[in-house]
Parts: sequence; structure tokens; C-alpha cells
Amino acid sequence: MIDLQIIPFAIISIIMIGSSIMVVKSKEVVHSAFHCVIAMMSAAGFYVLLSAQFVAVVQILVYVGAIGVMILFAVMLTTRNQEVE
Amino acid sequence: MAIIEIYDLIMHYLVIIFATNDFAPWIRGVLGGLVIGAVFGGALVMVYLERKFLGDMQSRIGPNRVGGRFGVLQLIADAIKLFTKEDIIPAKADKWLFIGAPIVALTSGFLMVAVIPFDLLVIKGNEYAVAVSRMDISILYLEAVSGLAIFATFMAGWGSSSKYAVLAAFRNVAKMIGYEIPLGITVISVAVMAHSLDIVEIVEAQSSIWFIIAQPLGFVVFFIALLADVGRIPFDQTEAEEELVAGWATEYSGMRWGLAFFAEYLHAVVGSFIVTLIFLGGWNGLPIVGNLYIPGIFWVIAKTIMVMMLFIWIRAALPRYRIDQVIDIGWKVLIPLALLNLVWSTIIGLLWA
Amino acid sequence: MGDEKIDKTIMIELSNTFKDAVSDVDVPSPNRAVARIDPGKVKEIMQFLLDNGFDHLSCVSGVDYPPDKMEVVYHVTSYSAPLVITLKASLPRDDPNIDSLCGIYWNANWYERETYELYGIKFNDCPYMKVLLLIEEMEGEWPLRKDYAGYPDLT
Amino acid sequence: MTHEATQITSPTKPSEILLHLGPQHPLQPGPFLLDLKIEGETIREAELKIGYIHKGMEKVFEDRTYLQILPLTDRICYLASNSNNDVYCRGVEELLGIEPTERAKYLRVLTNELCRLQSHLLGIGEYATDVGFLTMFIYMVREREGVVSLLEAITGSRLNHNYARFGGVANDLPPGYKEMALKTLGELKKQVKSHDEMLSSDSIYLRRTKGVGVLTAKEAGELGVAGPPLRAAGVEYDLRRMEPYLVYDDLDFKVITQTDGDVFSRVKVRLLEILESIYIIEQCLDQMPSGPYKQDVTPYITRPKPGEVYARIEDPRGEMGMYIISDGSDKPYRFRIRGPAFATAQALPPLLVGGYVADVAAIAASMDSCTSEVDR
Amino acid sequence: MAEIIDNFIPVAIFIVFGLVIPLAIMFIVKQISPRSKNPIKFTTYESGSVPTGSANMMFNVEYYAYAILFVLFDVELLFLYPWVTVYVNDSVTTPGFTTGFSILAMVLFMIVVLLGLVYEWKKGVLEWVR
Repeated sequence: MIDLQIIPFAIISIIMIGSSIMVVKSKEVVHSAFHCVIAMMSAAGFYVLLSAQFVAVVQILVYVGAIGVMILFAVMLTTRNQEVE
Repeated sequence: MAIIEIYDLIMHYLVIIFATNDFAPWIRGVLGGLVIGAVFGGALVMVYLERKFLGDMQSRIGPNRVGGRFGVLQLIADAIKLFTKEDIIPAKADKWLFIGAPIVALTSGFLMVAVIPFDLLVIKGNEYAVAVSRMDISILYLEAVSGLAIFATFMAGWGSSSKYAVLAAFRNVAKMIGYEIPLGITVISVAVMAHSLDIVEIVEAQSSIWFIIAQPLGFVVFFIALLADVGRIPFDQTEAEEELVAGWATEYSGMRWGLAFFAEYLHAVVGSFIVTLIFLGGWNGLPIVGNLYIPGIFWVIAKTIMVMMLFIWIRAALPRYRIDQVIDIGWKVLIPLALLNLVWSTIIGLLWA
Repeated sequence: MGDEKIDKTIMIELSNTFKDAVSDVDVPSPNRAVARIDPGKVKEIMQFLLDNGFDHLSCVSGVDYPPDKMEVVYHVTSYSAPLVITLKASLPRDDPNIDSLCGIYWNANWYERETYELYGIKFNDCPYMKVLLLIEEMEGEWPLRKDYAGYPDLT
Repeated sequence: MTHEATQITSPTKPSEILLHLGPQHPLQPGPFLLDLKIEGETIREAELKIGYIHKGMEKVFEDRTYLQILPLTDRICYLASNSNNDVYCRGVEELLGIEPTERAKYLRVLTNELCRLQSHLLGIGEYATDVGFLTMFIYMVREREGVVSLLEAITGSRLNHNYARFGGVANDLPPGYKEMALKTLGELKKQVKSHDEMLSSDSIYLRRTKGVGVLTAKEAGELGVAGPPLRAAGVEYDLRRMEPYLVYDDLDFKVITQTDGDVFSRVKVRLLEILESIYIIEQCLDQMPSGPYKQDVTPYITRPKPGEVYARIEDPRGEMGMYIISDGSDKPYRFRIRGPAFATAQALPPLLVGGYVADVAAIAASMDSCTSEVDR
Repeated sequence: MAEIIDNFIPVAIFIVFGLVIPLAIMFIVKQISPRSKNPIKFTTYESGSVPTGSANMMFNVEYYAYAILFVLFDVELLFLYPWVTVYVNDSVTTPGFTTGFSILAMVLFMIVVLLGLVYEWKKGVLEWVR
């Protein structure tokens, strides 16, 4: 089973690392926020792989559902440079 | 009698295929596509019912051309139309968010479908739930996954880069966060009485008394919060056409709009399923049928259609709230009521246990 | 409502108060009264009417009398009496301008803007003198003047 | 309420944006542009820009004979075409110095009130959609069909009636009209009462309308509005009572007023006026004298004496006035249309300021402005 | 252990479905639908007017209170979820003790949460900012 689990682990890891990098790299604040959400969701995937399904669901409920929304709120509340028309 | 024996036999083999071998989860996952298709079909049925019954309630005719007098094929015609329409992404739109929004909305709907049980089979003393996946915490999982739909609307609104859409996206986020909480509290109230977070066990706990009778207040709160969650009248401020044109879907056209639209109906259908399962007794039949054996799946679907009709009826009967009133109701009315219901259900649950 | 005092006597009061500014007072029917006013005194006269219960400016219209005259016609009435007072102010056609009533009757604004764009009558101190109904490029054509050439005469 | 809000300034704060509602927006019965400066959901400034369907009617009328103008008056506002015919004919009659026959007066009152019925019914329906109540819209349109059929039976047309004539009307009532009308109107009365009950008891509807877009009597006077928005504020201003024309003097009716001046009151005034109009029509049908419905010699070619007239009438939307100057020729020298919707539209932006974006549609529809007439 | 992962295998497959189905549909649409190059078609809709300014506006910072409240309540809900499955648990030697204790604990917890809600209500945090 361990051999097989390495595959999803690798996939989720790649997603998580990639999106984490994008959180920092991305120019748009909104994109950063969504990449952050993706990273937190992949963390939920790790919990599933560890058979901690309650923690996984809680991760989605709290981090994605609540903290993610709070980040979105923060994005909506910040000033952005007005585009030059 | 023979029919029931054949039915049992079929179920026996299905259980062998789907539940008792090493590759069962994979088979269920792949064949779960069929379930998605079925629920998608349910969404189509809901669209059709909505158009037809709304027409009846508003003394109109509704669809009546394609597919005979009742226009049953109207939706097929609509689908063909959507497929052949041009796909337009506005130049100013944020392309990734714009494309991603229907995907997130649909994925969230699909994930909810995964844990919905349709029946409970007892074969050779073992219980098998007719569901793609059975978890111990399925109701919590549903809560969590349905929350993802917030992102879909936000992505659509923000990505469109249209003022109406942005306003709608903001309204949607503000509304959803107010209604997730009463939704969660009522779900907990149900779980308190069933002592479990598993939907299958919640339904089984209703074999003697449906939770709508045990906690009518909870049902009302849950239903209202669900209406807000799936964004139907009187809580469809995000698509309030008179001020925001089409809300977050303003810039969507053709099939891309169709996907977003279907995702919304998918959520409504799944919501109806959840109401059926946690309040209306799921596959527990009404005693009126006597000894006649009716498969549980029939009950689930029949009750779900009743709930969908209730949605349609409410849409025909009520005007729309204003956004500040919606948020007021969520925080100041529904949350206290939901907490009250939690106390009530805890007491009842204790007496019951 | 039902203010009994508001009747034709206002015309006598009006001509008494503004002896040199109001002329040609005529009362053709119980509900109508007509007078000609001096364009320079329009603000004072309107203020007087407003103070005497004529609280509703019904309409402001322009009339063109080529070759040398233009008129601004005010219809003033009251929310409590059926009397409509028609006041006419004659203006020279080459430079028509008159004081704006926006400070006295709020709703004079759009009527004055409309009269301006159609006749070219300037209303001094009007806060937002700009075309209302026409497209902005048409400003300066004054289409309702009798000598406007842009309108095809089809009959 | 600021009375200076005629011009919108460009946004200064980063939280403010300029939102265009129009010229093609679902809230509108016709094209106009409503510019809003909003902060979040709150409207800070509003400006209404009109003229998208400007037809230049006043210019056109100066170039048509008096009879040619008559059908064109229908097009000022398609919902009040009968009232427009009527006010125009009254103006020309006054210029000509003739009076319509007694029966024609009753027929004109009858059609005017039917016209008011259908306009109010559609107005309430449009309003109901604007608070998301589509069902009520369809119901109202359903009831309106009956009224429009009644008009069609008299005038032969469903929308642009062109019914009044100088000194009379175009044709008499069809046989059996009274029974047909009483049946339809009896049904309508029942339906309107039930709709009124529905609208007055629906808690969501009450929350959307009570205290929204308040126009007090003083403000309404200052903004120069007339008609239902003014009566909803408690001012008993109705030209049918104030300056009785045609046979309104002989008819018994109440001037409907409400006290609050909010959106709810405006719609309520219209609902109650529908009932009152039905009552007037019933009286008309009862009291209508026999006799000719038009003058023996209808003055088709009209050359009124030089002079001027300001005729006005209580339109479904307020005071409809026409100022006609005759120079003795067969065409009017100057034709001025003072529409009620123009005055109401002007008063709209100050009402919106400080409110919510979500209430724009409700307030605009409750004022029941008609773009066709605003632009003329 | 493996059973729990088994339950999530269909979920993972469904995620793949969710990603693939819309893209497949949009691919089909791309094949059969017409294309146009008119730039006006790709402008943002603003009821026929030319859009002015950026659409991505800023909202009042007061709304952030809702977001924070939401997080608080969401976390509070999480304490309830495990509690519901175990609160009736009389396996201890003194029957009723554990149940009573868990109920009391939750009552105290809820009182604190309710006090918070009432406090925010009174403070006017729940008022929609004009």
C-alpha cells in the first residue's frame, strides 16, 4: 500500500509546492489568494493520505471555507492601482 | 413476489461488484460518473419543472413547442443552442478566474454528489449504502465541500471585471458567510439526535420519527439557509436582474453560462437531496403503502422532487429581499433560532437516548 | 389644502407690486391668467408668486418670433388652486438671455436646459447649462427656432 | 435629500466607482442613462441622462395640420395615448370655441379611465418585477388584457387609440358594451382587491417598500412632481377634482391619498385608484345620456383664430399639459408638451441619493416614469 | 486505515471529473460554435455605456467584521461536530456522569459564544454599513 500511496502523495506535493510558489510570485493579489486556497486544499489531501479524514474535512471547512473567504474579503478591501484607461 | 426476488438478486451481484472487492472504490468512482449524470439529469428535470410549473403558477403556458404539447424536449433544444453558441471571453476579463469559475462550481457540486446515499440495502445481514462513497463524517464533508461554491461565484464576478459582476460577487460572499453558520448549526442539531455524522445513520435514526416532526424549527431554519446558499428567490440578490443585470453571470455567454447555470441547479438538486435525507426521512417510506415493498430509492427521489417543487413554489410566490436585509436575517434571526433549535434537539436527543 | 385665497386677485397684487415690470394682464377664464413681464425682474416676480402660494412651476417654454423677438413662457400654478398663471418675457433674438429660476423652483432646471438647447436662450446662473435631450454635437443648432434649416419640410 | 444633485462628479475616494445603469438595462421601460456614483452598495450621487429616443415631436407638430397631429399625440406615451388625445382635443376645442357633445364627454371620461386602469396595472406590474416579484407582473398583465380588450371594443385599437375628435369622439359604444364592461370590471375589481391584499400582507414586500424612497409632501412640492407620487405623500392634488374637466364634476369619486410618501404608498395609491376608476366607469355607463357622440359638422379642416391655450388633464402619471399657440393658419405656431413623466423623471435622482443600489429599480418603477414621454 | 482512503478514492476521481467535464464540453463548443473577430464583442457589458474606471472596486473596511465573525463561528461549530457523536456516552462506571459533564461543558461554551454574539450585536457590528 505504501508503494501506491507515494503516487498521490507526489501529485499533491507538486500541486502544493507549485501553488505555494505562485502565492508569492503572482502579480495579482486575487490570484495569490486563490493559489493560497489551492495550497490549503492540498494540505487536506495530505490529511486524507494520513487517514485523518476528520482533520482533512476540518481543513477544508476552516482553512478553505473560512480563512480563504477572509482573505478574499481582505482582497476586496484593499486599494489597488487604478488602471490607466 | 418474483419481482422482489429478482431485485434482490440483482442487488446481491451489484453489492459483490461494488462493495466487496479490492477494486470496489475505483469501480464506484468511475461508475460514479453515472450518478453524476443522473443528478445532472435531475437538474435538467428541475429546470423543466421550474419552467413548466412556474408557467402554471403565473397563468402562462411555459414550454409547449419542442417535444409535443408539454415541451419535454425544450431543454434538449436549449442544450443544442448553447453548444452552438459562440464562446466569448471579454477582453478585460481575468481569463483564469473566468474560465475557472464554472469548473469550481461544478466540481463542488460533483463532490457533494459523491457522498449522497440513495438507499440502504441489507444483504445477508450486512448493510450496504447505495452511495458512491460512504464516510463516517459525510454530513461534515458536505458542509465543507458546499462552502467551495463561494469561490466559484467570487471567481466569476471578479474575473468578469464588470461592475455588476463585482457587486454581485461581493454580495454573494457577504450573504454566504451569514448563512453557512445557521446551516451548520441545524445540521449539528440533526446529528445530535442521530448521535452520528454519517448521513446513512442519520436517515436510519429517522425510521421511527422524521426529524422534520422532531424539530420543525430546525427544518425551517435549514430550508431558509439552504435557499440562501443555493441563491434562489427570495435570496437571489446575486442575480437580481433589475439592478445587476445578471449578477456574476453577466459576462458569461453560451455554454460557459450554461455550465454555471447547471452548476447552480446541481447545487439546488443536491440541496433537495440533503433536505430529504436529513429531515424528511430519506428512504424511510410512508406507512400509507402498507406491506407493499417499494425500494428506498423511490422514496428518496419522490421526496426530493417534492422539495424541488417547494423551491419552485417559493420562487413563484415571493419577491426578493434586499441585500442588507438578507444579511440581517442571517445573523440576527437565523443564527439565534438555530441555536435555540440546537438546545431543543439536545434535550429531545437526551430524552430519546 | 384648499387655500381659498389663491385666486385671480393675485394678478392685481402682482401688477400693483411690480408696477413697471408687469403689463398686459389678462384673465381669459376663471382658471387662467396671462401677463407679460420684464425679463430683468423675473426672479423677483417668481419669488413673489412662490411666497403667495404659487408653489408649482408647471412648465417653461420658449417661443420664437422671427426676425427680432423671442419669448420665454412660464406656466406657474399652485398645488392648492386651479389657477394657471402664464407669464411671458420677451427677449431680443440676437442675444437671448434671462435669469435662471433654479434657485426658486428646483424643477426649473430641466425645463431651462431644454429651452436652452432648443432655442439657444441662455439662463444666467443655471448650475448645469448643457444639452439635455439632444446629442452634444447639436448644441448651437437651436433646432426649434423657426429658421432652423436642418429639418426637412415634408408637407 | 440634496436638491443640487443634478450633476455627478468624478469619484474621489478609491472606494467609489461610477456605475452606469443604462441605456440598455433590464430595469428600464425605455432607454435612459442613470449614472450612479456608489460606494459599496450605497449611492452617493446620481444623475439621469435622457434623450435617447428624442423624437422632436414639438418641431414635428409645428409642421403638421391640427388633424394630422391628432394620431401623433398617441405616440407621446403609448400607455396614456387616450389621455394625450383628450388633452390635445380639449386644447384645440378651446381654440376653436366649441364644446364636445354631452355623450362624447362621457365617452371620453370612460376611455380616459380605462386608459388609467391599464396604465396603472402595467405600472404596478413593472414595479413588482423590480422587487423580484415576477408572478405579480404576469398577474397584472393578465388583468390588463381585459381592460385593453374593453378599450379595443370602443376604439378598435389596443395601444394607440386615437379616439377623441374635435368636438366629439370617433365612434359610439358597440352594442352590449355595458354588460361586457361591467362583467370584466367586476372581475377586475375582485382581482385587484386580492392583489392589494397580497401586496399589503407580504412581509418581504413590506420590508422592500416601507420607508424606501420617501418623498414627503414638502419635498414633492419642491421637486415639482404631480400625480400618484404627490398623492402618495398626502397632497390632495388631482386635476379631476381641482379643475374639473369634461363631466368629472357630475361624477362621484374620491381623490386617493396616502400619508407616507414611500414606495409602498405610491403603489398603494395606484391600486386604490384602479378601484376608484372602476367606480367612475360604472357611473359613466349608468349616467351616459343618449344623443350624438360627435358634432353634426366635425371641423376637420381647422383654422383656429390666433390665440393660445394651455390645456391640462390628469394623466395616469400626473399633470399632462399642452400649450398651443395658434397664428390663424392650419398648423400650430408653437406646440409645447408638458409631460408628467418629464417632471417625475427629473425628481428621480435626488430620491436615489443615500439609498441602496438594490432600491434603484424599485424607486424608479414606483415613480412610473415613461421614457417615451420624457424624451418626446 | 486503508478503508478511509478507499472512501476518498471516488472523491479524487470526482475531482478529476469536475476538471475534465467542463473542459471537454468547452472543447466541443470550440469545435462547433462560430468564431468572430469583432473587438466590440469582447468589450465589457455596462448597459450600453462605455465602462469608465476600473470595475474592481474597494469596499468599506467595516465589512471585515462579518468575515472575522464568520471565522469565529465556523471554528465554534467545529467543536460541536465531534461533540455530537460522543455526548451520550455512559460507558463510565457512574451512569449519566459523562453525559452530564459533556452537556455542561458545551452549555458553558455556548454561553460564551452567545455572549460574544450579543456583544457584537449591541456594538452594532452587525449593522450594514451605509
